[in-house]
Amino acid sequence: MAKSGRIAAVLVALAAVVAVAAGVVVYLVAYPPTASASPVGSASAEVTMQTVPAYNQDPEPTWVSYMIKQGDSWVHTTMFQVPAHSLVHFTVYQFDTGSPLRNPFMNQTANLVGGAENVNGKDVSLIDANVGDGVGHSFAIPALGVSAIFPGVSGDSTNQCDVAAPCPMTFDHNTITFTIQTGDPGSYAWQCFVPCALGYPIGFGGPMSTLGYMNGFMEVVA
Amino acid sequence: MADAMVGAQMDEPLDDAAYNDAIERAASRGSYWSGSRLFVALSAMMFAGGAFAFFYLHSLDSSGMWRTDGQAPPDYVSVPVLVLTLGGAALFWGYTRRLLRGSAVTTDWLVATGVSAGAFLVAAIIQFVGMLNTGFFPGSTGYASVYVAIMPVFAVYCLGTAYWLETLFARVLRVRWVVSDEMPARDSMERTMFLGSAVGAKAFVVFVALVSLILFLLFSVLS
Amino acid sequence: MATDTTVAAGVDAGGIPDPHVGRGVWWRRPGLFYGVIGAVIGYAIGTWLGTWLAEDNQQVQGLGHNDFAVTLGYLVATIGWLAGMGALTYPLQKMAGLQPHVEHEEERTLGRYFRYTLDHKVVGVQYLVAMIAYFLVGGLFALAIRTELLSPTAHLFQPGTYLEIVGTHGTMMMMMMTSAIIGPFGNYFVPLMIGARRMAFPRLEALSFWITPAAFLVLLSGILIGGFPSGWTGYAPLSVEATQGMDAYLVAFGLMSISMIVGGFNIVVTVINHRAPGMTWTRLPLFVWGMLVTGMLMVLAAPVLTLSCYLTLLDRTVQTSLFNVQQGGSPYLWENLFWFFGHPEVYILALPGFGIAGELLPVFTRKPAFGYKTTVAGIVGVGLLSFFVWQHHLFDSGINADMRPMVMLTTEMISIPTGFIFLALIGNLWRAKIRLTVPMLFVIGGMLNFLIGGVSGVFLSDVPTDTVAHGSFFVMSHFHYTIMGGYIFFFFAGLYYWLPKMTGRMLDTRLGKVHFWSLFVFFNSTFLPLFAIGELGMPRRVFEYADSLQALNVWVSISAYLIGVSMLVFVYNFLKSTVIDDKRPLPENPWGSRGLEWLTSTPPAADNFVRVPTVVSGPYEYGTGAGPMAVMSSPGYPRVPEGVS
Amino acid sequence: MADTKASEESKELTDRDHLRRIGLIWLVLTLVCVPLVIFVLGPHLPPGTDSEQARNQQEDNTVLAAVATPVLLFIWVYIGYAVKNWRIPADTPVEELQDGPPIRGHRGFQTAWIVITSVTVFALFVFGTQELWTDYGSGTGSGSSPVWTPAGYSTNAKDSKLLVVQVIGQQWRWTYRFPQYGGVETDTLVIPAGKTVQFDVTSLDVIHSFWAINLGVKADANPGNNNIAFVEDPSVGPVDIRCAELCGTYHGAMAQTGQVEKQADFDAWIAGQIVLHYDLLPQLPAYADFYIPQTDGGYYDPSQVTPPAVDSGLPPPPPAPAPSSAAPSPAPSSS
Repeated sequence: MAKSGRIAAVLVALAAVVAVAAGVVVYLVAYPPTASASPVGSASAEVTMQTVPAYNQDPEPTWVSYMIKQGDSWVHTTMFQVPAHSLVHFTVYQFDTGSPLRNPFMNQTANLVGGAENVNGKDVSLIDANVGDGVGHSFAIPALGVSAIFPGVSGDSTNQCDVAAPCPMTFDHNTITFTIQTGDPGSYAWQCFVPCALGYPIGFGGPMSTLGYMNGFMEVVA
Repeated sequence: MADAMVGAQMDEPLDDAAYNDAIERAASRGSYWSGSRLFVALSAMMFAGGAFAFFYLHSLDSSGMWRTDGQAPPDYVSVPVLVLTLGGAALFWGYTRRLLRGSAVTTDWLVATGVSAGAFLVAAIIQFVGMLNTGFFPGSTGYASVYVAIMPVFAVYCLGTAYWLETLFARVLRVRWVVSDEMPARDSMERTMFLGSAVGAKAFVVFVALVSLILFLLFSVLS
Repeated sequence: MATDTTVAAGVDAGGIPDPHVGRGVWWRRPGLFYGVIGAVIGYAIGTWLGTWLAEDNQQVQGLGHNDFAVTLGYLVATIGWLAGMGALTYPLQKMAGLQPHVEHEEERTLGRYFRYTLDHKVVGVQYLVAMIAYFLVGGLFALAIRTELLSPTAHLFQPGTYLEIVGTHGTMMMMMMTSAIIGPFGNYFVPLMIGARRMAFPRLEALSFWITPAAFLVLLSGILIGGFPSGWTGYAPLSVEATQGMDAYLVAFGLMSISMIVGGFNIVVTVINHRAPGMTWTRLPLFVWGMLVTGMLMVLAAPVLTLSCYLTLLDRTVQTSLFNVQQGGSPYLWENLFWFFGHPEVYILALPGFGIAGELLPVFTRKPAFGYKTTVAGIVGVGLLSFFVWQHHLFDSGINADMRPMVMLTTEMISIPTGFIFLALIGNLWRAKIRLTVPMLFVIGGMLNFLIGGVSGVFLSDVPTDTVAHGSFFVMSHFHYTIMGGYIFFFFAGLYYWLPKMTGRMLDTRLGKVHFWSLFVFFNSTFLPLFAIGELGMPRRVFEYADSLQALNVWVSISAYLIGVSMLVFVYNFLKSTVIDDKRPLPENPWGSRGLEWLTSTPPAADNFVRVPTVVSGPYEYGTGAGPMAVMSSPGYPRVPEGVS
Repeated sequence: MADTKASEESKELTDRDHLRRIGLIWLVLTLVCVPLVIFVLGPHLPPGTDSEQARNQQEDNTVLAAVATPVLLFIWVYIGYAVKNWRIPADTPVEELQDGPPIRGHRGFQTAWIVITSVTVFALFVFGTQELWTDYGSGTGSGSSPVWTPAGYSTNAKDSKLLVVQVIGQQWRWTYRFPQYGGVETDTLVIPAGKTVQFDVTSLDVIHSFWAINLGVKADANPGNNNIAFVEDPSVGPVDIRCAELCGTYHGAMAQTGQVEKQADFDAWIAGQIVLHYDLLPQLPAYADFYIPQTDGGYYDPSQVTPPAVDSGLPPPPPAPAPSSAAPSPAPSSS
């Protein structure tokens, strides 16, 4: 091959390598996909979420998941923005059945405004997850010490959500509301502490470890 | 492993090709010998890892779940596997020893090798099928886990032994003279490679038989 | 190897021509094309088989993932790949009682580099190109890590993605790079240096290479199915609860361990049996000693890794409970098995470098090797001791606390044989004629870096100081000093030194010096601050760190980018010399080395030597008045010498 | 850089001259650097002086650095000297190359080298073991039955005269349990200053590692294993806590700031925690060295959960909730 041909071949090969590398970087930055629901207000904000017992859609149809309401539609994300130094009101529709926790210490609420959450109209600050329907999921921000827990729907119910997410309100669910106070701007990881990853050896892993399912980020913006 | 295989100590100068060939035959013969020993050593390291898992989990007895009472693989799997591997190894070892000493008739050796290969094959099949009928869930205890983990590896080794013996068997069926000590076969690369392989297999079957015995002791005798 | 010399005409040897060599239309013999087809078909079969076996399994349905399908897909795809490359032809022929001839034919086409070839020199070149590619890919992941570390919170990658990148970088470097020296230089030069015309088992060397692209692609594909969160150490039970990407790690690491076993096995057997007449153990070049001990470590340590990966796959598929403490297992089982492999592995990544240093120093100091036997004792001693120190990775783990003083002792004892090797370095320099060529620069730079790596290792071997350093960036910096600063520097030394032999072309000296100095400076400016960062409380594998550490981290990241630039200089130099520039005539022996490998033609012919040479003196007899190391032609040595049997 | 004059000069020098020069440079540098390391760098070395263990680790770090310095200096000085004095042009044509003196080794030098490295290594081993021994594991996790224990240690956490804190790692947060205070569990770590504290580190899922950086404590948290680490005489101030073993996605987020308080403040704090979590206490499992959840699904079996006894004597607790059973005997309150 002539010298020019060899140079051209090398350049083409390099271009291909650069393209593949760039593609991988873009993929890694973009994955997992996280649309951002952004209910930002000035002094307070509303975040509406639901937990679904199975996402029933690709890529992970069997995984439990959170969803966030953006406008009138439910978005499959766990990223949301809230204003700094303000009250954030959460409304959670809990469709999943419950179970005990690995560490019963997380049976209680913590650092909520007013000290308790409201479950179906009743103030609750402690649930015994070892009895009854247990706890379905929880919402905790370890960095802020925040914890809210969502009792499970009855496992005997015949009206459990089994459709593709989001779950319509016609299925059995618990409605939980609570309020937290945000502080300085920053990115705060939140997660669920109930071992709800079905099929995984210790109930953790899978959706529990994957952004967009059972954990996410609360972006506190100025 | 007669020294005569190398055309050494000939008085007339060798041309390059013959010289190279003589040296490579010596090297090949040595390679089979040390290669088979090295293979035994590395396999031993792997099985030693398994034995470590056995004794380590046994000693930890995590959550008291090392082994439930009476948990053991069925005897109709473990005993035949033991008998077949020990018998097959003894057969091959004995006849190959005679062959290498020049005192075996080729046909005797062929039959013995064929039977031995068959024995290892059957042992592997029994062990594989036996994995479907252990009578316990793989994750039920530490003991069950180690058993489920190690025995397929051992079965693969049985299969590998059967394969090795079969290649020797097929080689002799196809080219009878590789086992004879007559010229011109004596100095041929073909014969060197065949004998090297046979010598290696002779060591290897002993190793597999030993592993078989140890595994039997660990899983079926020790309690 | 000529096979028709002794079997008399008319005797059927049951042989057939080897299908891998000789000319033929590309689509009529195995090769890359059929390898890819085999891999695709194999993946389909494996996935189907796994699905069929396990789709009704409750666990699988709960997970939403079928680890059986993924694992079997990878494994059968690898088998298909190797079958398509032609690896299975020989075993099947053996089953039929055939004995393929090895007939080397001068085939100087480009195509042979894409085939399952039996020429160790072709395998060496294949390894060289592949290892550089794997290294650069792993390096890109490192740059991604440093980019994320520019700020103390998540800004580019999500936490899970960051762990995927960290794990892929670590695994790529620690597992693919195990063969970075033994693969290219070991395969290429060990036979040349011991006067052999081939390797003991030519098919094994090809097998050991052609497994590596499979392992590489399997590992990379892990990213597409979610990556693995466990770093290169893959600790259970995190690895058991991880998603499918973990299967990619386990299969790839398992494959690579098989490649290591096969490659090391071949080298060890070759060195033991294929030495030319007169190549006694005390004349064996130090590089060959390094390769021999490295090969031995690979052969004895890697099977334990194969087993560990297999055990974890079992926990993830057939639900054994080897690592599940609630069911009679223990996570310590993985830690012990993994580090039983993992610590010899560290020396698999160090000894080849010492071998190169020992080999090159006499050439560039024009002196006999200082303390030859001491160096050999050092290499062998490090190799032996490396099997007795693995529990120093478990000082804080809460296991066998009573054992710690003993492990502390064995670990610190490693500095004694390592000291032997350093002794040789400084002894060689005494009153020498030091030529600071590019390979020599890399040798000295590598030694200086390794020194820091070794001294920081003492801090990790001592339990009280290890308390601070364990699991922090200190450890990370320590092993980068030994592996990147030592091993990779020595790799480059070997590359600059031997590439003229492999290709007949020199790398550009000026660019080589730019490469060395930039790499040396930026390497140190990257990893020295990381010692401090670790001691100041930043654990490995995290991107959340104290704000006060940001300045240092930014400094490190910028230095890391500059390492990348330095590597670009090298890539340019490499491509320019090997691919772009026209062939230039080159002195047969540009460094004036006495080594046996320089006594044959450049590049060496298919069978290395027309006639197996007879070695008459050692490789490092500079200034002693000894003649050439070996007699290359027939006169005077007409017969098989005494002692060959 | 063929400085002909220099090379001529060096030819005249004997081996002894070269050795003397190298030795002199090395000695001067060592005499300058080692005191710098010991007295200037040493006091700033991690992990600081916030506890007895931390102080000893800092001392250990200093000793190792002081031993390493002459070694590093020697190799650097030697290589620098050799390259400067015995260098020939790198591009010397192969035909013109001259060989160096054929030195194959030097018995005395080699013996001295081996003896020095061996003695250093064994000295370091003895020193390290002594530190490990006298500091009760030197802040490291020493397993469930440590060999070297401070006075007052008991294998039964509740009988221990030391303050026992059970550290529980979980994906991805730490919690702390105080068996001597009725098994109350807290989500922050506070310990009293000047006391000896025993950390019982365990995990509920994967392997974590409890790293209290400035206290000099690091102990892996393994599921089903109790890893004990001691810390003596912590001084008042914050405690940086991180997870040092990769444990999954939010591994890096397992960072926390604890506190060492004066005894009185600690007493008030723990009393407050008992009040705060009083309703929860009956739901916690009985105190054990480690949590082993039930096997099916990985959760506790509610029927086996025994409520811990609340050791009062501290502020009046709210009325005890109904479920109670044979609780373990009240533990002595740590004073």
